[in-house]
Amino acid sequence: MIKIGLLEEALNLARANSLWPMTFGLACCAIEMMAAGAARFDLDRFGAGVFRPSPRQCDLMIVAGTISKKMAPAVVRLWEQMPAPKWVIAMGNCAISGGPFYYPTQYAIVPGADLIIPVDVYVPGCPPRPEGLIEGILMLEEKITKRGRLRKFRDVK
Amino acid sequence: MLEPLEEKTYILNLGPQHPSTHGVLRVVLEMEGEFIVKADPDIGYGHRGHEHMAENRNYLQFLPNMGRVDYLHALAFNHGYCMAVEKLIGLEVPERAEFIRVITAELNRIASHLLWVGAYLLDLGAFTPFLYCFDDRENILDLLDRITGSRLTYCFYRFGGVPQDIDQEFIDGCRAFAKRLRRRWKDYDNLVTKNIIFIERTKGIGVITKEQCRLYGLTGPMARGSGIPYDIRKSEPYSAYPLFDFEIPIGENGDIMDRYLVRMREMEQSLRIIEQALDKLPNGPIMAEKVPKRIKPAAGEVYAAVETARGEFGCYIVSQGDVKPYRIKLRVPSFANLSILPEISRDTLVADFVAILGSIDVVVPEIDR
Amino acid sequence: MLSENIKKALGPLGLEKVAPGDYAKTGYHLEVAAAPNQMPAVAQVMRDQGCFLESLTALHFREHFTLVYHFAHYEELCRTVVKAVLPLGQQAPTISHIYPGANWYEREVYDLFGIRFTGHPDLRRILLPFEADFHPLLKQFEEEAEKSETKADA
Amino acid sequence: MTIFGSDLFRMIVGLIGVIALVSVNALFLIWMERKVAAHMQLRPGPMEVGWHGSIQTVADALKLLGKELITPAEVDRPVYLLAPIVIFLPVLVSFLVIPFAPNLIIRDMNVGVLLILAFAALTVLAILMAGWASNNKYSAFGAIRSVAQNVAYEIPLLITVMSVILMVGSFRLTDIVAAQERYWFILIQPLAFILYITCATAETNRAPFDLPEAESELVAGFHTEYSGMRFALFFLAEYTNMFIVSALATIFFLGGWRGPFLPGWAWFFIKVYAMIFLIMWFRWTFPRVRFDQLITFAWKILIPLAFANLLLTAFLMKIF
Repeated sequence: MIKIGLLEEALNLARANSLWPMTFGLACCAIEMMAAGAARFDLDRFGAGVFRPSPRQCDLMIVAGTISKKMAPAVVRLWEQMPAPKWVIAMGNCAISGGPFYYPTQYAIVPGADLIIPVDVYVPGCPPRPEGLIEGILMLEEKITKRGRLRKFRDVK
Repeated sequence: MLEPLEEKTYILNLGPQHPSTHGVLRVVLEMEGEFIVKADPDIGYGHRGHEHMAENRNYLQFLPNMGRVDYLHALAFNHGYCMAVEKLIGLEVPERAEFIRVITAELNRIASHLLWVGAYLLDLGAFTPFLYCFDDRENILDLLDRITGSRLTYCFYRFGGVPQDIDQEFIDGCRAFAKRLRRRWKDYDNLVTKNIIFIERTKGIGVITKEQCRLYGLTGPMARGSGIPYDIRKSEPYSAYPLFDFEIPIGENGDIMDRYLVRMREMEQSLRIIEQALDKLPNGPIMAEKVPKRIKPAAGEVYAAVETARGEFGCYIVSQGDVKPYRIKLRVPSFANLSILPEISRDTLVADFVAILGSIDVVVPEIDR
Repeated sequence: MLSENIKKALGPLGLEKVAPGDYAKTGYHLEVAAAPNQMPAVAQVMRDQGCFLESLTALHFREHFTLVYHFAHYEELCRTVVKAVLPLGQQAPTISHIYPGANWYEREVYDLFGIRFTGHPDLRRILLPFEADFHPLLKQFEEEAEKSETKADA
Repeated sequence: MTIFGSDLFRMIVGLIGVIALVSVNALFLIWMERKVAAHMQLRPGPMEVGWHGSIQTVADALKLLGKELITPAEVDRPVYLLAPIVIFLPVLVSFLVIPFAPNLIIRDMNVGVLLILAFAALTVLAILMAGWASNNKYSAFGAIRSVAQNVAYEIPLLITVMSVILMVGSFRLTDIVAAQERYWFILIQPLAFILYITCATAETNRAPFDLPEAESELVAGFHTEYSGMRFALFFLAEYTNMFIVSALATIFFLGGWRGPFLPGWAWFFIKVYAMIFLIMWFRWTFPRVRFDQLITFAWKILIPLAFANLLLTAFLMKIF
């Protein structure tokens, strides 16, 4: 039993350090997602820079932008095409709650990615800065491994 | 297994999630072998109902939306909307504010073009220029971040001026950036413009004639690449643009290469405008004196156009004398620019199709609004 | 002058109104009012004059729609607005055979307002999902929604 | 003869060694690729997992091991499952005849060159199987392109190699290295070297010739539908293929294990990795060519040039 636990832990450690996101941008936040992968912020440092175009080879779906009602079935389908274990980051206010576009007579958008797929980490902002996305990914690592790199920053008083 | 093909053609579905559709565009391709018989773009995957929103908010509340219609050249959209509302309520903008608008909008234009160059090379399979462009772009974002407070979806202009003045550090930063970008041209030339594969992929592909431009209402680099010197900054001068000396680069053949070159040269012209504006920057207020607290224009309508990185953005506002606009129509450039896609992608290969689609420089949420 | 030429060319069509606009205030050089079924002829004139279709949209009023066509020119600064009043429930003739670019604009107007264009080659929804059963920019739609909104608030 | 000296023992030890080498090499190459790419692109690349991200690929491999294996509905099951294995076999076989050092060779065959080239052609079969069986149009595209591309590029590759073999007079790889005692063949066959590198890049489906998996056109090409370890096998095969073509380039043109001071195997690996670096450099610099340009380039430029080179070599051999 202990050995299986160890194996699980090693696997989780590997998973947390190799989160391959999908090339999947919906709107404004996608640009910041690209910026996070580009030279200055470089998601690749954390092993999360391998953007795979095919959902079959991804671990992480970054819902970057507003999900319109027309797009929602495609988002669900893409999520279903990803192999388990898989995670979702809702990036930006639109993916969290509809953001600035949600109001009572809004007809076109899905107010929140969590209405259609399970979301692990929410990164607020309109759009979040790349640093925010990186923190979101580190949070996700923390969630996967139950220990994290972020703690040392958070404990600083 | 694939079913045996009884018909000669078959359907290939490109998108809505596909690496080269820049977001959420979907194109249904009818193919014969690797050749495209018919391309049918299916837009609307980024439809957020901006125009419907406009009817439910007052003029000021709708302002932040403009940064989200076209997030790559957000400041031009800010500019167009502010201009339209200012015309509607008859507001004069102080000169210094106009200068600041021009400087920031041109910086934003360079950022947009840089992103296009990077993303376009990514479409063609070259990854490295993408990161080079982003590296340069970050410098602009730093500058704009300083005065606007955000990196991407700016909401910086107000009716009657700008809320924040620029300081010496920003001016120095702009000059340093201009110097840096000019040095980088050589890198781009060597890496991209003179690259034989790039030339082979872009010369003579996706040719648009002048007549086609007119029939489809193309604007911006798409029209200029075909040799039409149509640039709102010159042909319908607005803001402080008449005060500056700059050229409109145009192409000859209307192919992808020309559109690329037009955009590259436009960046140089934008640098020129920025430098002139910094030299001539007048002193004075940055906000009009009498800006009404509650904007309630008389019944009427107005159409104001600005030149964005993708072409003409026209803001058409109809007012019925209410605090809310009766109707706002956003004439977005990419909508018309994309509508020519079925025409020019007929009988091309998939690879060319990707190249043509990329050269249009679409921003899908802008098309869908 | 282009606007003079357009005026002259539009003369024989017997339009309701052809008048110079107040550019400083509205951004128009020429304001034209026409009946919807005169639109193909007007568009043909504009095309012959070398103008391009800048935008096409509609306004929804209580009794009628107004189709608004903006034309501009690449070389000369001359924006022409053509307005066509369309009673509710009627169809307008398409101009997409004259300006292919109008194809998508008309689809958009159909999508958002439910105005049908006769002779349009491919009148489908463009922005909303194909299965949508409403036209979002109709003002009635909004009133109903406001009612439901007040209900939701209460 | 003791059991330790027997051929069978040598084969078994060799195979184990090869499998170990293949996996370690692929892990290293993927890390190297990411680092090379990153440094060319003004960024650090993997940094946080191990020293400078050195165990990043181990984490990736472990993760891929733990991933769900999706078999989509309506695939051609047997072919779909077989393809990742088929792509891996020829790669292993090729290692048998590569001389890493004077005595470090598993099986010194007199048809070594032919064996490698023959088995390298099997790769395309696996890609075809994968693309066809996936029941996905993008995959089928990738597969069809791959076949056309490999047929087109195999020919100039073989002809180029022939001109070297003509000079040596043997298909044995060790003989070819031995023949370069005084000078490397790159000096007298520069055209052949350039042709070989071009064809080899195309053979291994690397950018600018990576059309079977052209990301911006075909999503992920022939392996669009493969997940987890099956996808990892394709990846592994790609990088091992790169190693093999680079090793062949080293043997044919760069004098194999020959070099001063260092032991033979060290020189061999240095040269191979230098070649691999060159191929990586291509990938991160060039845009992708179009498919018809690729084929035109092979049939109209590369093949005539390769033939001319071969004829010239034969002519000069006849004279001197």
